[in-house]
Amino acid sequence: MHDIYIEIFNKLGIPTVLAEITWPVIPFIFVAILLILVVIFLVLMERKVLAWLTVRKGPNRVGPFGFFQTIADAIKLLCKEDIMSKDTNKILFTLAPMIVFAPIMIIYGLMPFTEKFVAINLAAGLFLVFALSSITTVGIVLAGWASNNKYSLLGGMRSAAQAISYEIPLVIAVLSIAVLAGTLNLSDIVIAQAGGFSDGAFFSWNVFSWNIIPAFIGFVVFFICSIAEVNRIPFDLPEAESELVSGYNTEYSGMKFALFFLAEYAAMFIMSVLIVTLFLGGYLSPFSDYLSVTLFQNIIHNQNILYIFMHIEQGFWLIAKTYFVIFIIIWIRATLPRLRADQLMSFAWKFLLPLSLVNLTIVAVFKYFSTLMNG
Amino acid sequence: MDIIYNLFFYAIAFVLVIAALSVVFLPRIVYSAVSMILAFISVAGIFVLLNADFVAISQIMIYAVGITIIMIFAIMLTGRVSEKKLWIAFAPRTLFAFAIAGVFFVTILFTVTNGFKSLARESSIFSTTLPSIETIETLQTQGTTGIIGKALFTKYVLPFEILSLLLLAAILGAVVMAKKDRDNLINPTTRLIEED
Amino acid sequence: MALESTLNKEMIINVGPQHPSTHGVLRLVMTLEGEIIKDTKPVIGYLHRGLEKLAESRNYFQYLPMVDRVDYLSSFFCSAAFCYAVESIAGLKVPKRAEYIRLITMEFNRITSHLMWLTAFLLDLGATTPMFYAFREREDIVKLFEELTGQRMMYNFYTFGGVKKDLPEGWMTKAVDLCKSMPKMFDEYEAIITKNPIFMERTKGVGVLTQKMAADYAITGANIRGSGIDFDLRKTNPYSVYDEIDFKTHLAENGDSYDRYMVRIAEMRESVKIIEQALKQIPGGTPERLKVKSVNCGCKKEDCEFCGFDVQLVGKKLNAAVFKPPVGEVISMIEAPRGVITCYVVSDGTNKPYRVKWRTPSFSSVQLLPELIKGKNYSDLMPIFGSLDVVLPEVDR
Amino acid sequence: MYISGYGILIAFILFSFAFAAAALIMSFLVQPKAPGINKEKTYECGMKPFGDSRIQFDLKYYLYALLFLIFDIEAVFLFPWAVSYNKLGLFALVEALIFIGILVVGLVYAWKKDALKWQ
Repeated sequence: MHDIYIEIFNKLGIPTVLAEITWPVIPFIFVAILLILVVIFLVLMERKVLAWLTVRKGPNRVGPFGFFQTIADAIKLLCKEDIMSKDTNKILFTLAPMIVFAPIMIIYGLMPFTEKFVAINLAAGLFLVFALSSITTVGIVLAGWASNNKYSLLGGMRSAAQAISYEIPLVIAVLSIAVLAGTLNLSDIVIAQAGGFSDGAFFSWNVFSWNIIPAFIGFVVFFICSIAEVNRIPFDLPEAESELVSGYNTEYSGMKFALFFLAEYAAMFIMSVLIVTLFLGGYLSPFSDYLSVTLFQNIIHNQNILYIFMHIEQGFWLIAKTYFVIFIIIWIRATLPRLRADQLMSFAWKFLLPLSLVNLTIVAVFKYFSTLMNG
Repeated sequence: MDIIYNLFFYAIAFVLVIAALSVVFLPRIVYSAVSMILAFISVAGIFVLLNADFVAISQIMIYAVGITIIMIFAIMLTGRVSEKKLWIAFAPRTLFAFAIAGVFFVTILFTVTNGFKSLARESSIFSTTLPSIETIETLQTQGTTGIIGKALFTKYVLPFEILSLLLLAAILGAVVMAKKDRDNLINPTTRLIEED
Repeated sequence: MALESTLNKEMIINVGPQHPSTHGVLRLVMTLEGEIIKDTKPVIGYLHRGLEKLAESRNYFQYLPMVDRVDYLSSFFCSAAFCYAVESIAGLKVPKRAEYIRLITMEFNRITSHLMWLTAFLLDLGATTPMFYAFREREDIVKLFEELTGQRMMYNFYTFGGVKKDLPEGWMTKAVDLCKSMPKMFDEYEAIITKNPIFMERTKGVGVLTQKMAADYAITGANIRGSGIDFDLRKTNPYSVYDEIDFKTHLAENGDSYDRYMVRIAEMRESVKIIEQALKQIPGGTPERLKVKSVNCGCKKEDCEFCGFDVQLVGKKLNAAVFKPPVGEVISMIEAPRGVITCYVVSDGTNKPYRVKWRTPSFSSVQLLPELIKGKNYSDLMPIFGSLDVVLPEVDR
Repeated sequence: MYISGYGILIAFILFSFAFAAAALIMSFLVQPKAPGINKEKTYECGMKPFGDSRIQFDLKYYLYALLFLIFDIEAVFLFPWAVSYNKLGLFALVEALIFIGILVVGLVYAWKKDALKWQ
């Protein structure tokens, strides 16, 4: 893509520097479209799945199967009056949703959706993901503070305390992945999970080299923490509607609320992608080879077309795995009540943190011996 | 590439200076906290320009988030101060403070520039000659994280371990402080609420 | 600044009247320190309709529909309390069949009320799914009510001396079927709730109601049985035909929110058993059978099995305009889902009551709330308040 | 500057903020504006809010923030270790375990002192 873009500029006689500077627009547009599509589908999916789990029909009026429900909601939120109460701090009140939303969008750029579809391929990408995701905490605290509403403030403070507490086990669980892969580049982490553990027909399936196997405890810790990071039940205390009305976004309406909403669902998706990337082999197929490649290589001999097929399949596997993870998250939401603030905190510090340290030790020892055996 | 590099540097530096000045001069302490985030992120940008990607991200992780949250919590802990406007009063002591700050700044500037010069003489990091192609390749593909890791566990093992003791001391301090506050809490008398 | 910061540690917050978890329009003025509740002051009266005063300007029959509005979740009980009071003032006898119909409807209503409580309680704790499950079953019962009374909420079905209509045809079969399927549904709720570790964490040991406290605040109903006090008017002071039914009262030991939950679940199961028994024992049997038999019999004797007094619906036909109970005062007490509903009626011999006074169980529970949640975490408000099963119209009347 | 990808990252930072701002501006242009005194009241369950909402918070939040920072620093120092772990071998493992162990001592101390208890 990059090369074609530069070539077009060169043909038009525009300096390469200009082409290089304007290039990021293209991946950004891709990422933005992806984000919006993903959220539209995710909101609908959540409502449908929740409805099925609770013996209801869910949205079924707007479009076939209520497919345009989210779009209708988005238009409604866009056209809604933005009410700002008199005592709010107007600057921070407007800034806060942006601080919450923007980092999530950047994380979309960092994720390897397929082998080549990585907008920003950084050597320390994994590390940056956590740095960015923790910035949203600041936005939420600011939203709570700027609203000058007691519920918002309590929600914001709770949210900050929760996010920072769950950040620690999350990061330490990720350390075990860094140990296993030996890199922080997300694409390389995915590639490191290919190959299986021996050359046999069955054992060479990629499933056997996914990080979930050595770092299973880490996976559990990471999964729980990522639910907490995106404020889902049972960790949705910051916006517990029966306690804090709506938490930090009580005072928000219209597009500002929509940004929070968008950020929440976008974060839920990207956290699931992260779980898949780190523990479930990312875009890799669970088998030893890509199905489409094995299927079509005898029929189609054009390598480029096969390559495109492979990319589509990679995207398919990633999306499939991600939605599986999301389905579990929704399932959990339908099953569990929410925790109390103090239980939440002690769960993070007294259970998850020690567990993640244990996981790190296990993985380090495992890695040591596996390198020893492989020479 | 040099043009782009310089462009980036000056843009980031501009943002950094503005943000840093706003931290000091903005009337509300919460605004200062927000501009502090911007300042820290700009510093991270400068680090990136210096090929220190790991340090840059650490900067965001520890300073732009960790320290900022601590600052915001501290603001919350001080209650009403967060709403007060903090203007610099032009009293004689302000001028005095400015004078001291100025002297300090000049000293630092002098030291740093001199230090840079001597460093540049001694080491190859600041030399004008380009690094080897191998180094460039490692940097491009793996960043600096691995290099830092190797350095930490070979050359700087002792400081690394001492650091953990330092962090331990910080934990102990935090716990003792929190316990003290909790034990000294006077039970506030419940107030009667007037109906509105 | 030091002084300022110490003064500023507490936050006074209005929880309600427009709050998702205050079950209507209760307003709690709370003093929080951080998230610790230092003080709570319930402010009630947002739903006050003057039901007691209204009685004084209306005759007994005109007041009867309003009684249902005392507690919209257990209308039959309020209605029954008032009817029993008036019946005992006026010395009206109620036929057995009417009493059985009252008992069946009341027990069904106890289940709907408990189901409604369950949904609200779990919703407060953040679990949405039980709500839909419980409403599914509640809907079945409410449909039965609709078929019987024409109403889904304010039934206006009881009258002085009996009930207004006989059971419709086929109603009893449906009721029997429902009773058969219901325990399975309760198992379903219990599967999702009872052993749920988060639910147990949230409710066990939270909001412990000691026996002394319960006695001091005159708490009744499932709340007091959760603390281990065996007090159930249906047993201790049987009204209606409860003495002909074999049932148990369920007790728990600790008096925490979890125990109150367990007691209510057990009560629902027990209610199903009561209904099953009552459906078997009802004099005259099914309405279809009774109709045929009474036409065939036609003896009009007092003690006839098919056309005697026991299978009538109303003991004595009353004229609304001239119904004047003799001078006197009476208290009737009913074991409603939320506790003992007491109706105190004073008659001065006219066709309007001189005074009607309601003493409702939720009122006591609301008074108890500040003491139960003092010093607790703000999040504990939900399991404690939810488990007390407060319904606001009943508090405010 | 040799490390690739950061230019595009900076662009992404700017664009994503611009995206959020564009959404807000777009909504600002199409939304109806009908302000009112009651609309502008702070929500407090339908009552007039009393007192100041920006109260002084308990120190426990601060303690959690401090603990977060300390463990965050720990994690940041462990990242280079994790990346270069397979090149460093047993020595690094032992070193890291000592490093973690010392911090676990701190955690256990905080635990035993009940500092991790959210009141």
